[in-house]
Amino acid sequence: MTPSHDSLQLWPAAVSTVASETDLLILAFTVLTLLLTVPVFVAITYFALRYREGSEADRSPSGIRSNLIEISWMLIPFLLTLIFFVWGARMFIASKTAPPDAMVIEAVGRQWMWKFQHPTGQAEINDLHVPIGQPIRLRIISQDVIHALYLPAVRLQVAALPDRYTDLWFKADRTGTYHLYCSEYCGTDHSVMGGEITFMNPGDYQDWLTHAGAQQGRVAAGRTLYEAYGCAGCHEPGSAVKAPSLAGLYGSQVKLADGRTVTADDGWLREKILNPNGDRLADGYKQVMPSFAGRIPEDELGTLIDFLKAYPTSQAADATR
Amino acid sequence: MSEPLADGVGVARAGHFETVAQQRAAATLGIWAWLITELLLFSALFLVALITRIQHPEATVAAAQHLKFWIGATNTVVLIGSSLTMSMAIEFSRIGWQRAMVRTMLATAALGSLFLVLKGYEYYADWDEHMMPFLSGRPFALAETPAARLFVNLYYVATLLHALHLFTGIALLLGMTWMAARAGFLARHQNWIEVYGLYWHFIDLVWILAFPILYVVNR
Amino acid sequence: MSASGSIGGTARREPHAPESTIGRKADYLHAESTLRSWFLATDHKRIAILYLTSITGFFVIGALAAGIVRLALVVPNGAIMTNDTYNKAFTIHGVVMVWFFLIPSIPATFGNFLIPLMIGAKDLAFPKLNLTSWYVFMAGALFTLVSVVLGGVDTGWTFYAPLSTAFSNTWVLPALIGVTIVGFSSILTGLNFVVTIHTMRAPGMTWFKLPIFVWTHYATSLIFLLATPVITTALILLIMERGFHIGVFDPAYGGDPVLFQHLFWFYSHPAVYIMVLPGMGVISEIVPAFAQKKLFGYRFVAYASIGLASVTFFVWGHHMFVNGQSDLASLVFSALSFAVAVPSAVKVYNWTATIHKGSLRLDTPMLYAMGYIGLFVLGGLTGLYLATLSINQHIHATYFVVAHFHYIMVGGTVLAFLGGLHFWWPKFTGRMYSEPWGRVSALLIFLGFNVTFFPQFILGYLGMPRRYATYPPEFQLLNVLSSAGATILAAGYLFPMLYLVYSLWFGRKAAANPWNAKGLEWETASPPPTHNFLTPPEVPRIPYDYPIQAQESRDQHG
Amino acid sequence: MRNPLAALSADDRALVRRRLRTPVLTFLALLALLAVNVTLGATLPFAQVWIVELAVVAVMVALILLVSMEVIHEPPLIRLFSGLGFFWVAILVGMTLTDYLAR
Repeated sequence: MTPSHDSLQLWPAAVSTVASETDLLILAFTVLTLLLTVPVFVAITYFALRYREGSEADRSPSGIRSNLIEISWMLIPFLLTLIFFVWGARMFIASKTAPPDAMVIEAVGRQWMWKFQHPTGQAEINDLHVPIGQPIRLRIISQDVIHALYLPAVRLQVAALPDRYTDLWFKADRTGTYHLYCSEYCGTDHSVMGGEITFMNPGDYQDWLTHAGAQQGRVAAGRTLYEAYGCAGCHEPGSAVKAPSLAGLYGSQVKLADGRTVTADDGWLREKILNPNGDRLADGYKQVMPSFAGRIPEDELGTLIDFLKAYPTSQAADATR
Repeated sequence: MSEPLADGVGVARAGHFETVAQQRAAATLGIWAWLITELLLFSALFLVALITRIQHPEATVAAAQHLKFWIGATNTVVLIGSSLTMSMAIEFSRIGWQRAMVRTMLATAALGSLFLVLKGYEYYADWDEHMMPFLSGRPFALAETPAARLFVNLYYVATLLHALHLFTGIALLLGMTWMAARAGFLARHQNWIEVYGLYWHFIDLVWILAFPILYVVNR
Repeated sequence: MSASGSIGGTARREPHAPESTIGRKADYLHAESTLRSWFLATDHKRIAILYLTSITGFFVIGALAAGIVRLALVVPNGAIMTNDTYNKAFTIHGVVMVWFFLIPSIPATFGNFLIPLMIGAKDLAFPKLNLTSWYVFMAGALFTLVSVVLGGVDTGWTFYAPLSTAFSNTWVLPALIGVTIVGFSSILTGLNFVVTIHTMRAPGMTWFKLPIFVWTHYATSLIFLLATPVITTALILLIMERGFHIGVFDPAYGGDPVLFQHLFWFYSHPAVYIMVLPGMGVISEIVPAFAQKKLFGYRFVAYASIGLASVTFFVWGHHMFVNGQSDLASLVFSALSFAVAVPSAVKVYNWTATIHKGSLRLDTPMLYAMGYIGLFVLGGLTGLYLATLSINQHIHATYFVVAHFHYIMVGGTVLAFLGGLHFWWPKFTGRMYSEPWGRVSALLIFLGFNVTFFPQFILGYLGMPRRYATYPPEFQLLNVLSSAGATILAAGYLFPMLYLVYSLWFGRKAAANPWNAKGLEWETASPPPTHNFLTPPEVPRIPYDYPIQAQESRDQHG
Repeated sequence: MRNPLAALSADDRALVRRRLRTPVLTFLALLALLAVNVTLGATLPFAQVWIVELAVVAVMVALILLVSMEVIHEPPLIRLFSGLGFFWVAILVGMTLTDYLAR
């Protein structure tokens, strides 16, 4: 499928209910804008003609009380626009809380391409295929400068930061192929850092996955990395170096040496791999782990974290594979 | 100012002002407006230090423990002392004691220079302890905690910026002392001393803020 | 003045110095004519002219860069120039237009020239500092020009880390140093204005007799003082980051690049009001003069200036809704951003009400002023679209943003600048410009501007990201339209440069008050003498003492 | 070192005493407050000691502003300006922390 667009369109395609509601909000705001501006334009034009120098207009004082009129034109437009603050804020909060059952796709930005990886391990460059009818959560990070992933068809964008994960979720309900952009200026080829996002029926998506050739699931791929980078040599139970066990670590509360407690989430695990000597643990483990900053690419880091998430059951996962 | 100026002490009016009072008010307001900008300049740095501490508490403490606490404390005493001599210079200028004023101004400059010398020694000690992460040829002592370099480098930016202000201040002070030693200075430019004094006290104030924010709180 | 009473214990009240040296005929332009007398001038009027010529030069550079940008975008595939060339062109356009034209534009030229005249003073409080600020400005400009000549910068005017610190291979350092230095020039100008407005007003010139132009410049100067130091720090850290890898904005060491954005926008959002407020001051002078009617709601407009300057410090985070700041911060910043609507509405409605029942002359300055009001309203309200969180998630960093801020910067500030330039041209130069040419140019600029920038609202809504050297072909039609508008706009800019310069030698001699306007600057000769007033000016009973007084004004000023 | 006051007349000595009383007292107060902070910093008696330290710093800053820089004797405008900067610092820090404390 290739995107087909008219040479002059005035209305961008919308594939989700959120996108349609955003359009409705923009439309309503435009009505308000006209309501507030057209009278000013008309008044200025009319006054300019009616009261031009030498015209026979009535210029006697109008007798309007100034304070009352001042306060009314201060407050009425303000209160009207506040409706839109509330409306926009409600949609914003909804856009920030992904449903727990959302399918997670990894997105890594770097100068000047996007790499997406599906839960089943398939990766694509610049283009993205997603099923409709189910929530999709993009877990986004950058490998170098700040980028931003912008999907006009769902009216959403969010920055891809180099130091932590950001989220963007949507649930499309119409199929089609649309643009996907980088919207944060990132250097020379900023304008070619993008591709197409294809919204597909779930069945077509399964077909696509099959043909895109999944070598192994992300969890299994993560297990391979876990061994390849030597994590297992220390962290596996029974190893010579008594490093903390990672089984069941994900999502648990970790006590630190300075008394704080943190949740072992994606961001913390990532930080801990890259910079092991920050956030020392309470149990008095010696700090012997080397830093992996610059040694594990972002996409592999994401895969590794996915493995850690599934660690308690990874033996079972291997068995089924 | 609570007490009037002595006889023969005052300000010569510049042509575009209507009265001397107007001219003095303009100078005082002008230096305060400038000090506002100085406060925001340094506060932005302190904010960055605060954020660094929020994001990397352990690395910040590790880095702060390498700062020379006692040199910092001594330097604070030196600057508080220089504020005293500056206040004395202002008081002497008001009562028209030019010699005493010049001497206390020189004392102020001397204390400011002492601060810079101590600061220089502190930098040398930092260098000696491999606490200069921006030097490529000299490995950073806390290399295993990368975030420590954030705080250490902020310490350098903040203290260097402060030292730059102090250095400029000493240069201005010496230049002004040279002029102030001449006859008739207090009859024409007494308010220079007052205006300059506000700047000097403010450099002191910035250090009073910087010392705890960099040295004390993070220990 | 109470501010001074307690200080000058021995203040002798000197008589006025004899000013026999000043001939009655010698105005500030002809008092001396050596180059030295210009480059070492401490007369605020001469320094204003120095600024006017330099920022005009920068406007031309910035406009040429804009021309390159619009040329590149005529075709979607980037066939006209490389992506790097395009990126450098829009960066130079942004850096030069923001820091070397818009920020100094009205304050450093008209403000410098007019504030002492309007308050009845002989000069600014610190004339040497005023000259220093021009030299500092030129020093910063030199660094920036060096970076352009050596090969340009490609970071965008926003200099976001870590692109600007670790990844760009262009001449970022000289540009950063240049912009840092220019900040000091702003600070010195702002400081001078604040002190002057507080201490140099003529006897009887109370705060509520000041023209709105002075009020808005006071508000602008406060922003200069309170915002500029923060970007100085941010840029110093950025320079250190690029030069010495200090790490505070570098994620490789645990630094936070978003922190730079906070510091950057703490200045750069208020900087919008550095650009907008002086323009509002200009419009508030032009509209009553050409309606021959007192400004409606004077006190509200005055307070709204200070209100805008304060509120603007609470809203910077609306530039960062999708940049990774916390959701709480986004909600707070969004809500506060809507408060900007209040003082902005006060301004617009009061100007409109001033025209009501006036006696209107539609000369060039008034045409610009009317254009300004219309475009500013559109620019302002589209700003509220961007402040709405969920709309922002769609149109952030698209051409909608580009259109929005050009409606404010060009439709607002540039039109006000041109309107003011024509309004006070007789005062600056002693000559009248050509009125027919003036009107034609004003209409041309209004037309060209709208053709250039209105299509960009649609482009943004359709989802075309900004700073794109190439773009999908379906956006070509609107882009070609926009580029066509830019050529009209360019022609519109060219005409005033020609006929204004022509008028310097061949224009009709101007009277002291050619517009029959109120305000102390019109009480002295055109052009004014070196010390502004030969006899101390008499402060009027009320500000904007025009023939037509609305009923309501009597309620406020008895 | 000989007493510099010895050569002065009684009137002059009284004048100097009167004039220098405030600066010297301020100096001693600042030194005392600094001693408190240095002691707290060196001993770290409890975890939340930074609150006390910052409070002491606030007192020192107020002392310098009000007494050394003579803000208490200045007209209202100067007092306003001396506080304005601190208010704007509060805006900068407070609004930035709505991001960092809520991430």
